[in-house]
Amino acid sequence: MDLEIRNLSHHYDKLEVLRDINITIPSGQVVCVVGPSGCGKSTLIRLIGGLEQPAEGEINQIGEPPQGSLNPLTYIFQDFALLPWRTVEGNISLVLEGHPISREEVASRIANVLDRTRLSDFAHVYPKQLSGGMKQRVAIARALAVNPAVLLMDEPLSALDSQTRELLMDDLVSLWERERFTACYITHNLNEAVRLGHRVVVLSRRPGEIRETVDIDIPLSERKVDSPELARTQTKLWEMMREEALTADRQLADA
Amino acid sequence: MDLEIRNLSHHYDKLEVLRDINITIPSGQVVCVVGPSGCGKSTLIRLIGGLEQPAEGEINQIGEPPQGSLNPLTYIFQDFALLPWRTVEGNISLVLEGHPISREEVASRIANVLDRTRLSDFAHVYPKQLSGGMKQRVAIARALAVNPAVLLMDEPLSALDSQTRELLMDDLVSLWERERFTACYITHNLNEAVRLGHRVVVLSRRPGEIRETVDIDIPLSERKVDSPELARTQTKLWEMMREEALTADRQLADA
Amino acid sequence: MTDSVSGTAGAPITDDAPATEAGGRRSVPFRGGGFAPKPVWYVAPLMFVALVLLWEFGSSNGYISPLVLPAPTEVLGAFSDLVRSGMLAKHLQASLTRLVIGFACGATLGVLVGVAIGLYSIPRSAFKPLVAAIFPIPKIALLPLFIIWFGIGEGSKVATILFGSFFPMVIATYGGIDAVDRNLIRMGQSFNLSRVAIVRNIILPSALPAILNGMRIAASISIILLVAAEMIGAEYGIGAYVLLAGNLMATDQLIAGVATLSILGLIVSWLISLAERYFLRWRA
Amino acid sequence: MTDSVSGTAGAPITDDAPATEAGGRRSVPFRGGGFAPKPVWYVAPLMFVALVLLWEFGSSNGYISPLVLPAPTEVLGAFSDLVRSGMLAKHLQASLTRLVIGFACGATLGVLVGVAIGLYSIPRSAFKPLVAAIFPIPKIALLPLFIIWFGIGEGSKVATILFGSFFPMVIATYGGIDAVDRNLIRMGQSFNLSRVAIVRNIILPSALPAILNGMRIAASISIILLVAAEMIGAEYGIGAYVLLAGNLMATDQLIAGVATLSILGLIVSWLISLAERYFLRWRA
Amino acid sequence: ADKVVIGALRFTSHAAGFIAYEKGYFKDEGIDAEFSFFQAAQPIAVATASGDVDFGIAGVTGGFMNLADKGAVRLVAGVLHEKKGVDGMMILASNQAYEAGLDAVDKLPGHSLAMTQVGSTFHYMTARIAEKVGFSLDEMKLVPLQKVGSMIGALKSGQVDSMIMVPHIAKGIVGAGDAKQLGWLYDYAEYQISGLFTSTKNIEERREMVERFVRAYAKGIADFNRVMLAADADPAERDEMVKIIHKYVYNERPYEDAAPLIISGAMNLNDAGALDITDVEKQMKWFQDAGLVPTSLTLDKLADTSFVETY
Ligand SMILES: Nc1ncnc2c1ncn2[C@@H]1O[C@H](COP(=O)(O)OP(=O)(O)OP(=O)(O)O)[C@@H](O)[C@H]1O
Ligand SMILES: Nc1ncnc2c1ncn2[C@@H]1O[C@H](COP(=O)(O)OP(=O)(O)OP(=O)(O)O)[C@@H](O)[C@H]1O
Ligand SMILES: [Mg+2]
Ligand SMILES: [Mg+2]
Repeated sequence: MDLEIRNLSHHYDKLEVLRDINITIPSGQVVCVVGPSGCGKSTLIRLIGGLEQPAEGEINQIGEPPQGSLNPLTYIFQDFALLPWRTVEGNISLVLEGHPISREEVASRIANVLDRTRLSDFAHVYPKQLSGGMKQRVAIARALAVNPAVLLMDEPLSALDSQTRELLMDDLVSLWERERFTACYITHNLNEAVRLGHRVVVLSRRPGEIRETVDIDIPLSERKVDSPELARTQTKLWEMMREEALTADRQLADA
Repeated sequence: MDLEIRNLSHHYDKLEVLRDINITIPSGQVVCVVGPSGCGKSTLIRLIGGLEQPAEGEINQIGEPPQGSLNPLTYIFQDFALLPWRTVEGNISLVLEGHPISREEVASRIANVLDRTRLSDFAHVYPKQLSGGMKQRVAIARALAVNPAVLLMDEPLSALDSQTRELLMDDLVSLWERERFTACYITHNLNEAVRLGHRVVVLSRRPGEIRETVDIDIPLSERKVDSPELARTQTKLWEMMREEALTADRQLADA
Repeated sequence: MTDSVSGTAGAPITDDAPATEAGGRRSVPFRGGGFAPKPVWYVAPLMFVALVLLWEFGSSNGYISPLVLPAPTEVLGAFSDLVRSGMLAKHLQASLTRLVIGFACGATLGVLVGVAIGLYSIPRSAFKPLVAAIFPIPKIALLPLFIIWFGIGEGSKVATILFGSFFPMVIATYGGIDAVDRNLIRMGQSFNLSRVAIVRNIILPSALPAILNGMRIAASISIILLVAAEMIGAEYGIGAYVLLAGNLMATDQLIAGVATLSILGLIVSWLISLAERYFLRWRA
Repeated sequence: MTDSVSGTAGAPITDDAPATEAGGRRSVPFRGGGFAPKPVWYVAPLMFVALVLLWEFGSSNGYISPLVLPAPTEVLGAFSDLVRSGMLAKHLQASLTRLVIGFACGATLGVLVGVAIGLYSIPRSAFKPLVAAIFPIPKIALLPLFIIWFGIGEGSKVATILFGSFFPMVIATYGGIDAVDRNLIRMGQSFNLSRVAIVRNIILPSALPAILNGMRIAASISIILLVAAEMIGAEYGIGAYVLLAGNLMATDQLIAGVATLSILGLIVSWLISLAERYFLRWRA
Repeated sequence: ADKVVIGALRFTSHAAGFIAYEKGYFKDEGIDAEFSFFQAAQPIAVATASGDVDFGIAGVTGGFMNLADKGAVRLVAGVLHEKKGVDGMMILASNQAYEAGLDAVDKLPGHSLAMTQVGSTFHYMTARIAEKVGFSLDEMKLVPLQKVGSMIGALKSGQVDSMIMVPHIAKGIVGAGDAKQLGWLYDYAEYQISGLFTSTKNIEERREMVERFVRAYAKGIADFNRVMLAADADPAERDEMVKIIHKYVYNERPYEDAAPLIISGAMNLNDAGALDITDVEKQMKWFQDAGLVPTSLTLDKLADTSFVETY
C-alpha cells in the first residue's frame, strides 16, 4: 500500500501552517521529513494518519492494506504515549481489544511483538520502571501488534538521550531489514534522516513548503556513522536548513 | 585557574555512584565527560562546583581565579534554570545583586553579555516567549556576567532539538575562540564531545569509574561536521561505550 | 544520490476524487477530533433565564408552593426592599469589614506559618500534623467556645473568619514551597546567592501561584463562614440577615441573602483571577 | 590524538591537604545543601504531650478557668462517659450511616456530572457556571429550606451531606478530565479505539488521581457538614452531640465531640490514602 | 385509630404531652400518637407545615407567624403561660453587671441583654418589660446569639449584662453563683409564651381528630398543673409523674440528678388549654409593628379559636 499526499495545504484559523505539499510514500520505503521547529511537521503527520482533516488537498492510500492489518496507518509518538497504569503487556493488549480476535491470538501476538523488540522479560512491568529507550521499544511493539501497513513516526527518538538514540536507530534499521515496513518518519535530526531515510523531504519554515527532496541510494544496513558520503549529505542538508533554523530559533513565541 | 579532582568517590546512602575519579581540568581547556545514563555524571559536576560534598577524595582549585571574577565556578544547567517571572535582563541581574558593584556597572555588564550572546534585542522579554535555544543562550549570558573562571556545564544542549543544538555548538565554539574559557562539559552525546572537548573522559556505568581519557588535538575551530578524523574518534568512543549504554538502558528503574 | 521532487509518481490525478476509486485509491479516513468540549457562550445565560422563567411560572400557577420556594419576583422584591431601605449597604459594610480584616490577618499568618513549615525542619515537624488535625474541625461546633475566648463583639466574628482562612493558606503555602523546582534553588546556590536572597527571589515567587490559589480557597471558606461568624451577636451583616430570614421563615429574604453571598463569592474569585493575571503574567 | 590517563598533571600531591595551601591550592568551598526540611518524627508527639501537660497544669492550677477551657482530664472523662454509656457507638452509627449514604450518593452523582461536563459541550456550558455559582453557598444558610424540601427525617441530613460532597466531586472530576494528556487520547484514536473504549481505558483512569483527591476534599467537607446536618432534628449523631454540648455549654463534652470528629476526619483521609496507594500504584 | 405524629422537645414544658401519652389519654380518644424529637422549636413548625408532623408546641415567634401567614400552621390551644406566683421566666444579671449596679429590673436601660434571635420570644419578653417599666427598647443593646448555650456562656463570662431564662436553667446558674437574679417575668407580663399548633390542612380535613387531640392534651395539662404546681400536691403522686417525665426529659442522667431539674423546670400551663387570644393578638401587632411579620397576617390565620376557650 502506497500513500499519496496531493496539493495539501492547512491552516489553524488564520495561521497558515502547510502550503501545497505533494509527497508519495511508496510501499516498503522510509520517507523522512525534516524541517525547522514549528514548520508544521507534526501537523503534516497528523493529517496523513487521519487525526486531523486537511483544509485543502487530499491524502490517499493506493492499493489495499495487507491482509490481517488491524490498523493500516499506525503511529509511533515522540512521548511514547504509553498508559502508565497498564503493564507493558496491558499497553499492547489495549490496541487489540476492540478487534474480533481470540484470546489466544491476542496472547500470541503480544508474545511475538515482545520477542521482536527484545522485551519478553519485561511483559509485566509498569512503564515507570522502564528507561526512555525501553518505553519507545514498547511503543514500537504495540505498533507492530496491529500489523500496520504504514508506520507514522513523529520524532520517535527525540525524547531519548543520544546514546539510547544510537541504540534504537540500530534497532529500527534491523527491524526494517527484516520487515521492510513502509514509514513516514518526521525528525529534526539530520543524522537520523540520513541514517534511516530512503528519501528525505526538506520543509521550509512556517508555512511549511517542500524545499527539496533528496533520495539516498545506499542500503540502510550499509550506512555507518562515519561514512563520508552520509556525512556529506548531512552537511548539504544542514547548509540548506541552517538559515531557516536560525530564524525559527530566534522567533518570539507570541510574535 | 586549574581544577584538580583527586581520588574522588561518592555514594548516596548505600548506592555507590562514583569510584576513585582523578581528573585535571587545565586552564583554558574544555574537558568533556561522557558516560551512560545514570553513571554519576551529574553527581560529579555537582561535586566539582561545591553543590555537594564528596564522601572521599578532594577537589581543589589551583592558582587564583582571575581578578574580578564574582563566581569562579559557574554552572550552566541542562534545563536552563531561568526564573520564569523575570525578564532576560532580570535573570542576569539576579546573579549580580549580592555583589558590591554599582548600578551602572550592573547595567553595562548586562548589556555586554547580551551583546556577546546576540540577545540585545530580547532584554525585556520573559522566558516563556523564548525558544529553547534562546533560553540556553540567556543562561550562558548569565554565566558570563559573573566573569567565571571555570564553566561547569551539565548537558547544556540535551534539552534542545538537534538543529538548535548544532547552532548552539557553533556559538560555544566561537565563544571559546574569543574567550578561551575553562570548562567541564558533561554530555551524553559523543558528537558534542568530539566537537567541543580538548579532552574526553569516558566513565563506565554506575559506579562511574574512568575507563579512558582521550585527548583530541585538532583546534576547535577546525572541527567540521564531516571531518573523517572526528568521525573516527566518535566511532571509537561509541564502540567503547556501546555495551555499557545497552546495559544501562535495559536496567529497571526500581531494581 | 539524486534530487527529485516527488509527488508526481502514482496514479493519474483526477479532479474531485471520490472517497473510493476503482483503482484502489481511497482517501484516508478521518478518525481524530472530539474530546475537546467547547463551552457555548449562550447556553449558560439561556439556561439561567429558562430556569427562572420556569420557576416563576411554577410559582404563579401554584405548582410550587410558596412554602417550598418563593417566586423569583418575590425574591427580587425582597432584594429591592433591601436595597431601597439602605440596609444592603449597612449589611455589606459590616460583613465586608469582618471579611477583610479576618481574611487579611488569617492569610498573612497562614503564609508566615506556611513559609516556616516549608523551610525549617522543626516547625515542619511540629506544625504540619497540628494543622492537619485542626483544619477539618467544623468551626460552627466551636462557636460557643469562641464566644468565651473572643467575646461577642467583632472579636469572635473576625476570629472565626481568621481561623477559616488561616489553615488553607498554611497548607497552600508549604505545598507551594515543597513544589519549588529544586534546580532553581541549586542554580541560586551555584551563583553564591545568600539564603535570604534565595528565599526572596526564588522560593517565594515560585510559590506565588500556589499561594494565590490558596487565597481563592481561603476566600470561599471565609464567605461560607460569614454566616457562622454572624451567628454571634451580629446586628448587621449579610450572614445575620440570612439567619434572621431563616428564623422568620422569610424564604424570599433568605434566598435574596443567599444570592448576595453567592455574588460576593463570584466577585472575590474574579478579583483573585485579576490578581493572578497581573502577578503571574510571566506564566506560559 | 593521544590517549592518556590524566590526573597526574598539576601540582604535586600531598597527603591530607589543608583547605588552603601555600602553592595556591584550595579546596572548593561547599555551598549546596539546605532547603530540604526533614520532619523529625519525635517532635510532633513530643509537642502534643507537652501541650496537653501544659494545658492540664494550667487548668488544675486555675490559670485556665474551666469556663474558658475544661481540663484535659475532664475532656477525657467526658469521652470515657461517652464510651462507657454506649452512646459513642450509637452516635457514631447514626453519623456514619448519614455520612456513608450522603457521601456515596454525592460522590457518584458528582462524578457522573463531572464526566458529562468534561466530555460534552452542552453540559459543560450549562452546568459549569451553575456549579461555580452554587458551590460557595453556605449550606447552613439553606437548612430551613432543606427541612421543607427533604423533611426532618434522614432525608434532609443525607441531602446536606450529599450537597456538600457533590460539588467538589464535580469540580475535581471535570478538572481531572480536562487535564488528561491529549496525546494519550490521540494515541487511542490513532489505533481506531472506539469512543467508549477511549473514555473507559484512557480518560477515566487518567482522571482517577484527581477524582481520588476530590474525594479527600469531599470527605472533609462531609464531616464538617455533619454538624450542620444534625442541626435538623437529629437525636443521635456526633454532630448532634456536639450541638447539644454547645447548647448546654458543656465544654468538656464539646471538646470530646470535636476531637471525635477530628479523629474521624483523620481516619477517612487515611483510608483514602490507602485507596490511592492501591489504585495509583502505577504512579512514579 | 388516627395515627398522629407529635413534634416534641425534651423539655419539661412539653411534659403535658408525655403525660397524656403515658396515661393513655390519647388512646382513650382513639388517637395513636407517636413522638418525633427535635433540637429546637422552629423546625417543628416547619415540619408541621411540610406535613412530617401533625402537632407541635412552639413559642409564638416571628418565624411561626410567618408560617401562619403562608397558611401552613395555626394555633389551636395555649400551653405555657406566665402566671403570677408560679416560677416562670427569670430575669438575670451577670455578676459583673450586678456589682456595677445592675441590681433591679428597672435599671436595665443602658445594658445589654442576650437573646437567641431577633423576633424570638426573648425579644418580645424584653419588649414587654420595657413597656411595663417605661423605657424604650432602643435604650438596651439586644445581642442575638442563636443558641441558649451561647447566651449562658456570654452571661457567665460577663460579656452581656442580662438575659431572660427558663427557670430550671436560671435557678441552676444563680444557685452556682454564676449570675444574679433580678426578678421574675410574671411581675412585668403575664403572657402566652407558647401554644399547641397543627397544620391548616389538619384543621380543615381532620377537624374532629384535632378536637379529640386537644381534649386529650388538656387532660395532660390538668394532671401536670395539679401535681407539679400546687404547693400541697401529694409527694408520691409527684414522684410518679416526675418518673413519667424522666422517661423523656434528662433521660441520659440518673433519676436522682434529673428529678430536681424537672421539678424546678415546671411552669404554669394554660388550664384546659385555654388560649389567651388577647395576648396573642398583642404579640402579633408587636411583630408587625417591628416589621418582622407582614401586615397580611390576621388573627384568623394565626389561631383557630374554635377548639378551646379563649380569653
Ligand atoms: N491544534 C492547533 N491549533 C492551533 N495552532 C496549532 C495547532 N497545532 C499546531 N499549531 C501551530 O502550528 C504550527 C506548526 O505546529 P507543528 O506542531 O506542526 O510544528 P512542528 O514542525 O511539529 O514543530 P516541532 O518541530 O516543534 O515539533 C505551530 O506554530 C503551532 O503553534
Ligand atoms: N540526591 C540523590 N540521592 C540519592 N540518589 C541519587 C541522588 N542523585 C542521584 N542519585 C542516584 O545516583 C545515580 C547517578 O545519578 P546522576 O544524576 O549523577 O547520573 P547521570 O550520569 O547524570 O545520569 P543522566 O545521564 O541520566 O543525567 C543514579 O542512580 C541516581 O538515581
Ligand atoms: Mg512536532
Ligand atoms: Mg545527569
